[in-house]
Amino acid sequence: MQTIMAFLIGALFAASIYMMLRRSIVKLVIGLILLSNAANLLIFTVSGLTRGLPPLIPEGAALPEGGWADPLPQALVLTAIVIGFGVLAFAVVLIHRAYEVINEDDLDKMRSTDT
Amino acid sequence: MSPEVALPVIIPFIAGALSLIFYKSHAAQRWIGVIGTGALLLASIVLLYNTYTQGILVMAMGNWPAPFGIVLVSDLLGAIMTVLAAIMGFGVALYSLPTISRDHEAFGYYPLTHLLLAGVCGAFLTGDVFNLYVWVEVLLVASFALLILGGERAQMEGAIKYVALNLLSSILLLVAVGLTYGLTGTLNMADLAVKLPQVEDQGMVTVVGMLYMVSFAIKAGAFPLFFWLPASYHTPPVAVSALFAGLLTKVGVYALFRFFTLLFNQDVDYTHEILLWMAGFSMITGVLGAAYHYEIRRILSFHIVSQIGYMIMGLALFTPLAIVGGVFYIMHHIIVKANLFLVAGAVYFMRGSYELKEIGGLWRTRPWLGLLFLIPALSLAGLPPLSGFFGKYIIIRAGVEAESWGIVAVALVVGLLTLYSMIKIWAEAFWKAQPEEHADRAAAFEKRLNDHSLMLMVIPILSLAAITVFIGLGAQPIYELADAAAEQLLDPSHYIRAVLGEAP
Amino acid sequence: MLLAVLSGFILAALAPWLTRSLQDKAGWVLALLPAGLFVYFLSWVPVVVAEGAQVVAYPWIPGLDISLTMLVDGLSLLFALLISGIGTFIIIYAGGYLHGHEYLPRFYAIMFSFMAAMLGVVLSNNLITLFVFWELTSITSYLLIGFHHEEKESRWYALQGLIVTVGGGLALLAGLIMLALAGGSFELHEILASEELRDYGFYAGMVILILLGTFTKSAQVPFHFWLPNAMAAPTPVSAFLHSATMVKAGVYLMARLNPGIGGTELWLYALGIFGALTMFTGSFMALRSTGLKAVLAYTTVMALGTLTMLIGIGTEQAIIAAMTFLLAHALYKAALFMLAGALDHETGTKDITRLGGLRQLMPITFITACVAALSLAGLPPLFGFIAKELMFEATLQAPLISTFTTVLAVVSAIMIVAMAAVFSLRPFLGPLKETPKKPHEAPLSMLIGPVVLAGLSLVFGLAGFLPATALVGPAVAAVHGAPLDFDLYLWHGINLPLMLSVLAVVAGLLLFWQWDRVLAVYRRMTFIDRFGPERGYEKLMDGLVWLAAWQTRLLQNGYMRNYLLTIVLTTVGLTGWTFFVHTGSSAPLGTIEFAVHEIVVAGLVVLGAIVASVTSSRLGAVATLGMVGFGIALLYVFFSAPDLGTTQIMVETLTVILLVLVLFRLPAFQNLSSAAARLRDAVVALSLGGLMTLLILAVNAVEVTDRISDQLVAWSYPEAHGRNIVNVILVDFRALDTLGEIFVVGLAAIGVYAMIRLRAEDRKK
Amino acid sequence: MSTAMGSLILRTAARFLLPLLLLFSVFVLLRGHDEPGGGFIAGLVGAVGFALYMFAFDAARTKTLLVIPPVVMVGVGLFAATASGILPVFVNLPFFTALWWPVELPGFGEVKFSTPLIFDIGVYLVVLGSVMKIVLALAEAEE
Repeated sequence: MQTIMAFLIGALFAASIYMMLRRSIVKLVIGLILLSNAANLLIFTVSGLTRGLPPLIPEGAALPEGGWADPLPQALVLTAIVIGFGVLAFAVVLIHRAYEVINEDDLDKMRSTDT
Repeated sequence: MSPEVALPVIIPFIAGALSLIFYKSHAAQRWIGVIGTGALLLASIVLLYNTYTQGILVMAMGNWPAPFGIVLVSDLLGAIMTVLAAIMGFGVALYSLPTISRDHEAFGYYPLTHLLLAGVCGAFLTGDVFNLYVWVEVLLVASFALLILGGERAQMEGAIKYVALNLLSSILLLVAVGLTYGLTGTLNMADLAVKLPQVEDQGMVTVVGMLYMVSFAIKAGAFPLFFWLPASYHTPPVAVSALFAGLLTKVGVYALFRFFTLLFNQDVDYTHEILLWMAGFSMITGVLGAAYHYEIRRILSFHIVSQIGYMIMGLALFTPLAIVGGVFYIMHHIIVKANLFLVAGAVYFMRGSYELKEIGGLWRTRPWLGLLFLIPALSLAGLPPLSGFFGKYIIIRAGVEAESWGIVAVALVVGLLTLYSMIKIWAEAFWKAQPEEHADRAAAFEKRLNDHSLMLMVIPILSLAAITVFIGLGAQPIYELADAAAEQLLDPSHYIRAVLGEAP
Repeated sequence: MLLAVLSGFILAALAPWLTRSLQDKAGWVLALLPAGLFVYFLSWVPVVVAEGAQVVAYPWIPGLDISLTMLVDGLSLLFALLISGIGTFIIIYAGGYLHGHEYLPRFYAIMFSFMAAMLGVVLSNNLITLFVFWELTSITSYLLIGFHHEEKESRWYALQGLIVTVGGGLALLAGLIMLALAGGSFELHEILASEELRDYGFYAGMVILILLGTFTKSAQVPFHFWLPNAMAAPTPVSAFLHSATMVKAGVYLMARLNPGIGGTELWLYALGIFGALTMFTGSFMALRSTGLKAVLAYTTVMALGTLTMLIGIGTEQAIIAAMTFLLAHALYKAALFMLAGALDHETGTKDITRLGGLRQLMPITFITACVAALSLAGLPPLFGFIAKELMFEATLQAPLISTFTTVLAVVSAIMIVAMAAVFSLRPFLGPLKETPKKPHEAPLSMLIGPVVLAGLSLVFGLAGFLPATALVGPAVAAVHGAPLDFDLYLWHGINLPLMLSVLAVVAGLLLFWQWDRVLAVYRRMTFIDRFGPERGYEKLMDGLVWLAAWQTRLLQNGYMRNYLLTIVLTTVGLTGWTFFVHTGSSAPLGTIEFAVHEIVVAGLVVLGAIVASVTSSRLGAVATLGMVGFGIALLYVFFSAPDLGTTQIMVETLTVILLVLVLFRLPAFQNLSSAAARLRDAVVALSLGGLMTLLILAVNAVEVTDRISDQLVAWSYPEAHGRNIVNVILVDFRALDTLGEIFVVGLAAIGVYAMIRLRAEDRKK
Repeated sequence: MSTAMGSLILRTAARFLLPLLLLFSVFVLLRGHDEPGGGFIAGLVGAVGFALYMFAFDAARTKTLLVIPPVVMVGVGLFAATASGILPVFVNLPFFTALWWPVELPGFGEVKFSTPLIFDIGVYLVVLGSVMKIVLALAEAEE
């Protein structure tokens, strides 16, 4: 499954970059959300996939029974998901606000700060 | 146990949380702003002193020993960077009192700056790659929010590019961290320094190193990845610009220094050659951008790119002297660059514009400000006996010793062009007479300025100028510090031993 | 000694205040410092004459081999005496010339800094310290040249001088560092003692870099143009810069380094040829100038060329000539400049053709001008005559290039004789001409300097043994590397140099007689202005501005997609190339195994991603995005991460709610890009996606045996008292991450709040 | 939501659901150390409850119900989380060292009171406060 996941993640990255390259700011943000998901999935995948062994210790035991899925990447991904949520909530409201101020959702029309 | 290692992170966190709790009281926020950053400054100086006298300090968070928990590590480079961040924080906090409008205060200016500082200090002190990602995000989100304070059109446009490109960089960092864990099963930097060379597939180690390089180079604003910087740095309130200019890109530079001395030193001929090209092009493109523009803050923004080139050049040459030069240059640059933005702000509050074509006459009316501009400006251009000269001298000497003539030539020519654009500001804003058609606005701004707020603006400018002069004239202690820092960087065994104990 | 150098800086800090409180007397009182310094340096003369060079060491930055060590020998003393001596008169003179000017206080501050920097240049024993002072003279002279800074020309010419001298200075820095590496030390007295400098592997490069620095500073062809333009400065500045300081710094350095790196063919050709050309250019241009100061500026160029040429020739005779010429030039040039300023100040014009008949109104000025101009022309019994005779003698004996140098020297001398006559006679003889101001004699403060200096030209001419033993002799010893025995006399007997002198004087006077006609010829020679090196400088600056504009618009073009494309391609390029080269692009595919429910969810995720990226419906985009998110949550749950799954679902829900709240106020998607652009984007996007897939496969192939998480699992219950290991990691093992994470969330909330509330505020307004 | 009927149903549901969801969120928070859950998930559950209430009624009413302004909640949460990390320093242990105080509560059995718990409560408050802040700000902007 890891091999398949590798291609899945590649597809997610490609889709997100493609969306970010569009001129609409909305697509830009959707692309960012996808990108963040893709990266999370990548961390999760590269440290190995394990089926049906959540890292929980049953009552009375000192270790999970019968092995465990690596809990550390899970914790990292959880942190990354939450961070991603905060950042993307900001980004979503930013494009909303930017649209109100500029009255334009075409990124090509937002060049005044550069040139 | 060395609790002082964590204080530069904890203090701004507490200050930030407190200013949120008292978000209704502007007075309280201002006091917390000054006291919090002041305490941070004290704590970081203590940290630097202890690091200098006692060697690398390590603090295992939660008492979980490395490499299992997160450690905060203060080596000299980290401690130096922390002190610089604290100096900037304190100076900008003072400068903010008269220049940040009530509106901005109401929308979280002070908590945001505290948390920005926390993120920056955390990034400098952490000894864990994922934790570094977290700190980078903290400072990034704080900078997002600071960037849009005011909500003007230009800020929105700048912010979109800033947010999108920086997020891309963070994602690349996250991917690199994930791959690192997949390759080695560890996240602790010292542990990585031990385990990365043991990875069977050394090619993959270099590949992951390149991902880190790209990600940090985006953050550092190096060529060809700097676009977000000139697009946005000139848009927020000037105190914010100053803080950004001084600190944010330096996190990227710091990370490059950390990663490409401690972790990715296996294939120096390859990785550092790439860094060298990056450095050269950053210098040139940045300085040309500055030569093109006629708006003070845009000029200064492009100069950041160019100056980043010098720092990376120090790293890329990878000789002991070059690393010393890089560290020295970082120290000098943070102070000088932020100060130039502060001066630009003062100019704005006297003339009502950042456009060079609309302002003038300051040398006639305010010669002391002229002097306070010349000090950082000439220092940036690398003229002696100011701090910038010694930074540049060390780097160029390292380049000559390494017989890297190409980069030496670039560094020298770029120095001249830097001078050219600094002098452009000088000749237009200070020497030229105030253009008639904008005289009314200038007069209106002059009238609004009172002595009290002027003084609060000048104190940080003056202090930073004094530091610039001191780094120049008293370069010996600064050099010794940079030398000791470089020695630690070039011999990672110190770092590894300090974090992992005697037998790694 | 250190205090002597630095006292100028200290006084500079006090000068504005002193000037204001001393009022009219400021010039006289402030001049006490350079006068005192002059006496102090004079007291060193017997020491140096008796005991040779002295090194006075002060530490500064030992770690970088930078010290404040001073080298006191004949050469540095000669310069220090000129700087402080002439400086004394300049300070007094400025008090009169700029009397009551609102910028006089800051003028004095900059002037003293400049003087101190100049002393630093000539006295430093350490290369880097020398360079520090060198650059300080550039920047302070910039501020002095741009004194009338509200005029555009002033600013432009000040910048020109700065760019040229600092540009050369940077080359010099590299050259000096190489010199130090070649000599194994940064201290001049050690470097010059080294025998290996000329065998250094990069000797030619080093010499060229150093000469770039000295040629720009000392206005050698083709960098000479900045110097006449620097006449935008007020006269006291010009007088000081041209006679004893700034432009002489380059000459000083060449003289200083001559015993170490001189004497090679490269040195001879570079200095000899460029020096001679500069000498000729200076006198040629002087002859066509009608401004009092312009004439003097070009004769300065001539003098600098002469000095450079002599140092290049490098024979004993040439070095004696160089040092003598240096002294003579400083004396008459300072006097002439101050007189020109006096004329300008009292009549209101600098144009020689508009002046005439002033001999009775300004008699002291007239007589002093004649004496100084005689020295300039090189006529007996003035000191300038001795210098010129020696110069001819040196050019005649020059190795390899003697014909070239001699011819140019004689031609130059002819033109200089003519100009000396023009300068000293034209304004004073003939009928009185109408001038903007009513002329009268200048005040004492403006005359004392010229009178004393012109007097010295006469005294030294008559009593050559005075300068020979005290000033020129020790300097020659320093430049030559060993003492030489010689004397300075007016009368050398009838020899070739004398004949050449006579020729020059006669021809020069003829030229003077026909000057108006010469000027008319010159006026037609406009090509000089059109093709001179100054045009080159302007073209270079224009080119720079053009290049800057071009590259900045190209790179920072404001198009987000270009930025993204560049970054993505850089990432793919650097990482992909490294992958290709360093791993032989081996990424084993691994075994393909899956469960049906997994592959179904994975398929839906991919489908969702593809639909989201091509759909033109907003709702469709959000819905498919939700599908991707929930699918990923399921994948987390399938692979043993219940906490992750729950969190992902929660977050996805909130994200979708946010998007729905926000999106529907935005316009519908439009298809803005062309098909070609979409294809390009798709290729770029796929390249990154492909790279990520490769990286994952490659990492998956790596077996990691020991992970830090194993220890965390083992500690989780016994040590950290928690059975949900993920949560234990979050709140205990890696609590710092979580702390950062909640700060991010809090920060995002503040940011969102600020954005929305500011909008609300806007609406209220 | 557009019809009065829909609104009525939603209001009734929200009135019942809010306390349930809040209780559930506290439950998820407290059990998080041992079972799936924890401060973050709990905070989100609580936020969803309040968000529902806000859709049913209005922002102003939800604000009064929250009692503490969300920004302050965020501040307190951040402060609590940070403080829980600082506490151990006073007993000479590194930052974030877990301290445990088992307390015997009548009826509940032993409850493990600890700094990680305080930390998790901080997380809970921050998440709840932040999400509420965002949602309320957006809603207020609508009105």
